Amino acid sequence: MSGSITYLEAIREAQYDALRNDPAVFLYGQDIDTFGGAFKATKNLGKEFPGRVFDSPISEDAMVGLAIGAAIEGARPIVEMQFADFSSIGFNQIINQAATLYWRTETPCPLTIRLPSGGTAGSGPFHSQSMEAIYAHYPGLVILTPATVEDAYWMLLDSVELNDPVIFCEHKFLYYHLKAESIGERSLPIGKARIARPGRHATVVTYSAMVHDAIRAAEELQLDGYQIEVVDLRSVKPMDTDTILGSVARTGRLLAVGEAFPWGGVTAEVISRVASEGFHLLDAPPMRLNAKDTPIPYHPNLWKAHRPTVASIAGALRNLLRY
Amino acid sequence: MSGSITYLEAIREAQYDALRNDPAVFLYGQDIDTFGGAFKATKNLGKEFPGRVFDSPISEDAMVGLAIGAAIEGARPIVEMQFADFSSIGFNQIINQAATLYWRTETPCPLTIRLPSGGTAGSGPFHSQSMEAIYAHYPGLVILTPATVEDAYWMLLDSVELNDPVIFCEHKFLYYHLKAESIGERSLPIGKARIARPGRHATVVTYSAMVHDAIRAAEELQLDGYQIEVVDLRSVKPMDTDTILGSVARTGRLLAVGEAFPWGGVTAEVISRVASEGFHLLDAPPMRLNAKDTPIPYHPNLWKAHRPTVASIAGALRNLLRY
Amino acid sequence: MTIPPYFAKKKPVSASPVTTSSKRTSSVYSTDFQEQYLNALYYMRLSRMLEEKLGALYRAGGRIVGGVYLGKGQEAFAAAMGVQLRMGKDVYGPLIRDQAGRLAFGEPIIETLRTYLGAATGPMRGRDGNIHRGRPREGYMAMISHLGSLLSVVAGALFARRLKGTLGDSIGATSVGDGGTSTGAFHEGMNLAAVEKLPLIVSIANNQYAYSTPNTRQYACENLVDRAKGYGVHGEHIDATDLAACLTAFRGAAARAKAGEGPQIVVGTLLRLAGHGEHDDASYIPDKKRHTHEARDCIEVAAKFAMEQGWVSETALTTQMEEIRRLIDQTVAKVSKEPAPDPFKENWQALSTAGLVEGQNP
Amino acid sequence: MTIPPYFAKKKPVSASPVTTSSKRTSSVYSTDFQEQYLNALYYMRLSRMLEEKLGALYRAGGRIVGGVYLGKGQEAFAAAMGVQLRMGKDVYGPLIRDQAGRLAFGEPIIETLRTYLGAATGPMRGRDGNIHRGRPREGYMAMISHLGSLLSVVAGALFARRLKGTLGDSIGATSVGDGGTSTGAFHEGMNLAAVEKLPLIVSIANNQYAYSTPNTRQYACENLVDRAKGYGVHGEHIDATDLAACLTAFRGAAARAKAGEGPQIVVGTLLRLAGHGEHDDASYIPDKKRHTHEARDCIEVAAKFAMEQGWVSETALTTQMEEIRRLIDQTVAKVSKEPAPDPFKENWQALSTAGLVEGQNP
Ligand SMILES: Cc1ncc(C[n+]2csc(CCOP(=O)(O)OP(=O)(O)O)c2C)c(N)n1
Ligand SMILES: Cc1ncc(C[n+]2csc(CCOP(=O)(O)OP(=O)(O)O)c2C)c(N)n1
Ligand SMILES: [Mg+2]
Ligand SMILES: [Mg+2]
Repeated sequence: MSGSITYLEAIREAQYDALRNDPAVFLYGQDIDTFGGAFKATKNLGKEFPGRVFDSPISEDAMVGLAIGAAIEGARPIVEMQFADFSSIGFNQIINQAATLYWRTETPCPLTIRLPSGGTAGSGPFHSQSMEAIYAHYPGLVILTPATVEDAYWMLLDSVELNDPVIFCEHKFLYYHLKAESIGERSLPIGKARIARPGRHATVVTYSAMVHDAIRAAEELQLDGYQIEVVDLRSVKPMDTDTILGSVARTGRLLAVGEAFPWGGVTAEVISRVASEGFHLLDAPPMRLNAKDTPIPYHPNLWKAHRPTVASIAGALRNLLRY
Repeated sequence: MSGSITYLEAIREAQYDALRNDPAVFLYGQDIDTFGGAFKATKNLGKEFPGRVFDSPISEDAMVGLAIGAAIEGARPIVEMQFADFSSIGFNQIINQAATLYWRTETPCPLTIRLPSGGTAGSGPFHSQSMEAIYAHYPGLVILTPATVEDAYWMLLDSVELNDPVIFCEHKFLYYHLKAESIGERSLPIGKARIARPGRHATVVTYSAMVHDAIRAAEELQLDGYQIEVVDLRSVKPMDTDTILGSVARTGRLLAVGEAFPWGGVTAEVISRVASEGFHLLDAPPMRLNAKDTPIPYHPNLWKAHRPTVASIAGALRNLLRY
Repeated sequence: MTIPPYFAKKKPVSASPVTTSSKRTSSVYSTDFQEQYLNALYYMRLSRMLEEKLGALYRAGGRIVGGVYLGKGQEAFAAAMGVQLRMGKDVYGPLIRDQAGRLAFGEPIIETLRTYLGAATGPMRGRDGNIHRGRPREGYMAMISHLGSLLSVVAGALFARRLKGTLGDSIGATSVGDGGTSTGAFHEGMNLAAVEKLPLIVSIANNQYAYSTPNTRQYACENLVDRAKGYGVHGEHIDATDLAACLTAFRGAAARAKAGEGPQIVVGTLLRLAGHGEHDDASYIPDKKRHTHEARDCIEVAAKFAMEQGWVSETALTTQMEEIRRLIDQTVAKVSKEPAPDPFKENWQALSTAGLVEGQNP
Repeated sequence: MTIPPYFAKKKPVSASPVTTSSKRTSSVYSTDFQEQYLNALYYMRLSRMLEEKLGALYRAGGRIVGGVYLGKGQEAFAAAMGVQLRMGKDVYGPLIRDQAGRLAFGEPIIETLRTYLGAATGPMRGRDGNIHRGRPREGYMAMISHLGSLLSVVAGALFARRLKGTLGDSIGATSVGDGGTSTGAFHEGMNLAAVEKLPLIVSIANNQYAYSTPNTRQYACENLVDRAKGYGVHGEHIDATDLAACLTAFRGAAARAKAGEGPQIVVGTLLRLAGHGEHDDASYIPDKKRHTHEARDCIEVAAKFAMEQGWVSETALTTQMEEIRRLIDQTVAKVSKEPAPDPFKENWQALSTAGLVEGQNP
């Protein structure tokens, strides 16, 4: 893909615009001020918005706690986790403090936590995780997983405006690899899935970076004459069951793909919803494709075999279509 | 239920026997020595095994870390979390340190973490959680959810003998309410589900305390002439797909019930497996029944409405059978 | 200072203390101190009576929803902090032993009772309970159970105010027990508050036990106040059974926090004079501990001192106690008639954005 | 003391240092100290050369798998701890800047190179990488990325040994950076080790930055050693560019740990002389910092001191460096021929109990 703005730049732009639009917005995270963040998602923002971008100590629990306290007071913090994997240290504040606040006390908690997520070669078990399912299981959070430059920008801006805590799962592989001509107009609101590629023989429901692998697999199958529809969930919680069911109604076949671990998670939720609510739409057993059930390997040879790929998605689709 | 040994006593007995059988076993947790633990699951064990039962500081992260280090050295620690909900503080050590150790380094990690789990009236959002799905999502852990006195005893003993980290989810409601004549013989190994009640019109797959509610619902439906099979998962990871599929093959209908939050989790995993691997066994869309998607309410009026009950399980089954 | 209407601050009902004190103008204590002292004493006594009522209702069975965790013996320490705070202006994140502090901060007892008695009218509407109550939007934080995790939240509220330019001379205050200091959250929050130099008072009530666990299994330093230097903050250690000492320490801490000196730690030594909760007979506390200086009843000590100083008469105290009793009884009676939460009226929405809430189980 | 075969400890190759030292029997340093010093110096130089090789391979591209994080400038501090430890007897949990300590502990450089070059023969077999390597069953812990979380693990290993009665005079050691001290895991682990009075040395390498974050945004105390008192443990602060000071501190810490005095904190001040990783040019470190005392190259300082003391000659050092170069080049050549991990030979089992492993994706 070519063009003039990357997924990462869109995230930076969104933060720039959020800071500009609303004085209640501030950024808090490790190395995000002068250094601009480990991935440069906040490059120059400290300079452009003095006193509103803060380097934090290495204290994910307290970083989230601080942001919750600030959100209670009407601020709109964006917290950057250096890697999604380190949010495990902020886990308790996220699921028990932020997620329960509104329900317990009627106090809104407009907090956005950015999780640089997903696998890249050579990053290993602790810099590659996709934690959306962990957070989606707990009530009181919105879990977003943008797959496009447009969504990276607009969904982040929307997150900041939302009066609820948002776990914003950005995919690190897309940071530099995904480019677009421009950000484009806002197309869909949070909570709606997108037909990323129309088709009629089978539906792949997926999200984040896997959307692109699924599209490539679909292109591969097109050579065999199959038209594969790809649904980009965009938001894994809430999950847009209607759009998923609509697609399965057209195709009769469902493959759910995710790069996270196989037990539970987004793909299980997708399959369950369709099996329960769209059983008669299915012409074949619904299938799942996830990473393997081990930690994420460090060495690229193993890493590539651990996660779904264009080839394994295409393979799964062939099995599904053969049915 | 009546009898002479409670689920809680079985857990204490298992710890007693583990300590007696193997000098490598020790217990670590808050208030578990002289006080015998918040629920008395370690009552007198400190006295009976001097120097092997330790009161810990309020440091769940370090408690788990200590146990991992000890397990590396060949000890077989049992860590008691005062409530499952507080394991969120030990989350990182559990999913990233304990769960990855064997895979990363070929070093076994024989560690058992006891999580007093599940809802009881008046316990509120932070003393009622069922966290099995959170841990099951991560590779490298065994997640057990005993529903009977027998399983509470034998599965805990088995956990301690296992060379892998086990998350042992004990249900607090069963502690005092579930009694048996005696512990009974070991019947099934870890990893196998149990047909808790045979039937032929529909299958309820569930685990932990909900097994008993499901059985009661089944008894209610028996009055209408329906024979409901109840499968007790016993172990949610690994999950015994064969036994589940075997049951659905007999009944053609599936309801998965859990008291945890509705997004993802055990019930989604059950439905997904059956939909994928046993699609043609199903005569009706599979159904799920979980708690509502809010934190667990404090007041019993709300709490009862938040979670599945005998009545709501029976209601769901009626819908399923009507199909 | 605006006080939200449901929080109209109860004035002490003791018999005109200031008049009484005029007898002793030579006192080393300022009039202001004396006033705070008598305020604090009032809230201590109100707290004790209220908690005794809660304990009695709990033991009677059937009336109280959930557990009962009391602050008996910790009233001086809690109230001394509470009286430094101005509801509507300061941020307070109390913990389980802080009933006296909550009242001193301005919580009316009806809020306490509504929560414990499970009335739908209470601040948590049956969704969460008792010691977790709060009204975060009013700067009154609602603790979660996980110890230590409120510290960074209170810090964050102050941080936001400074950012917005509305901090002024507001301060924040929160509490933790000896056990709570062992949590990572305490450490991260304390360190972060120090780095951000926030006007936060952290009171550490060392009641010598965390549930049943004695200090010897909780920490290895001589005194928890030794932690202060490691965070680069001012720390003080006091006898928490002595209201005057507590007040002096918290007044100083509040003044320093307002003066921009950053977080303040106040460690108070005392003994929990109740079980961990009312279900607990605390038999693990050795008898000899119950006869130490730390086991003194801070309320008796404080009342005696006030009388010795001539700040209040025994008659006035008796009258005050009668008024307190009446207030409690009337409020219990009122709350008892209030409705319990109704699941059918519950919207079951964990998000404030209704449009993003998914369907629930039937 | 048994040393696992793959760990046969490399002896220093410096030209018979003990002989050289006999010239100066009046030295204030014991022969034992001198021997440790020269050992440490050897490992420091080996570490530096090895890391320079890794840096060069990284910059050349294509050879190194994953990131490269170096310990340049921290060799004295790391090696001084490492030489106190006995592989097979003590427990070591090193962190990212501890290459010199790892070598001093007894790791052969082939283990380092196999990991960085992604050979299947390395201790992590391609499953995890580089700085995470270890052999936990040999008391050589394999860190996870989450800072601070190894501390309690090392403590636990010591705890288990004490329980089994096999502790003897074993000690444990682990490291953390200035940034790592802000983690809850550091605090919980430190406090727990102190409560359990374990023979654990915790070295805090204050290299003034955590990635790009300066100390001023990390903590507010004057010196991190101020934390020691709050945990009730012995603490010492040293100039970490001075090998003799480092050795003195860690020798003392090890002796006290063995004597049952519980955990020991050693804080060393220095400057990271590299980027956070090799991808980072550390442009956020102001130039003037690079000309401070803390920015001295500890290896130059240590070599000069050793020569001044007459412990080693310049020729011997030159010879040593040549031997080090040869060792590294030979090992790189050997490892380069070793196979990369093969996904088809991978069993994909996260559990050691094969019977409980579920099927995987096709
Ligand atoms: C993180 C965490 N772990 C465990 C608990 C369970 N728990 C509740 S109160 C308590 C003891 C608290 O002791 P301390 O902090 O000294 O306060 P005190 O009760 O003495 O006032 C414990 C262990 C908890 N609330 N949070
Ligand atoms: C809990 C956690 N949060 C964030 C990170 C990301 N991270 C890796 S190294 C590093 C800086 C560490 O600084 P310091 O502890 O001072 O060690 P140094 O790199 O200076 O040796 C950070 C923030 C991490 N590894 N763990
Ligand atoms: Mg206490
Ligand atoms: Mg550093």
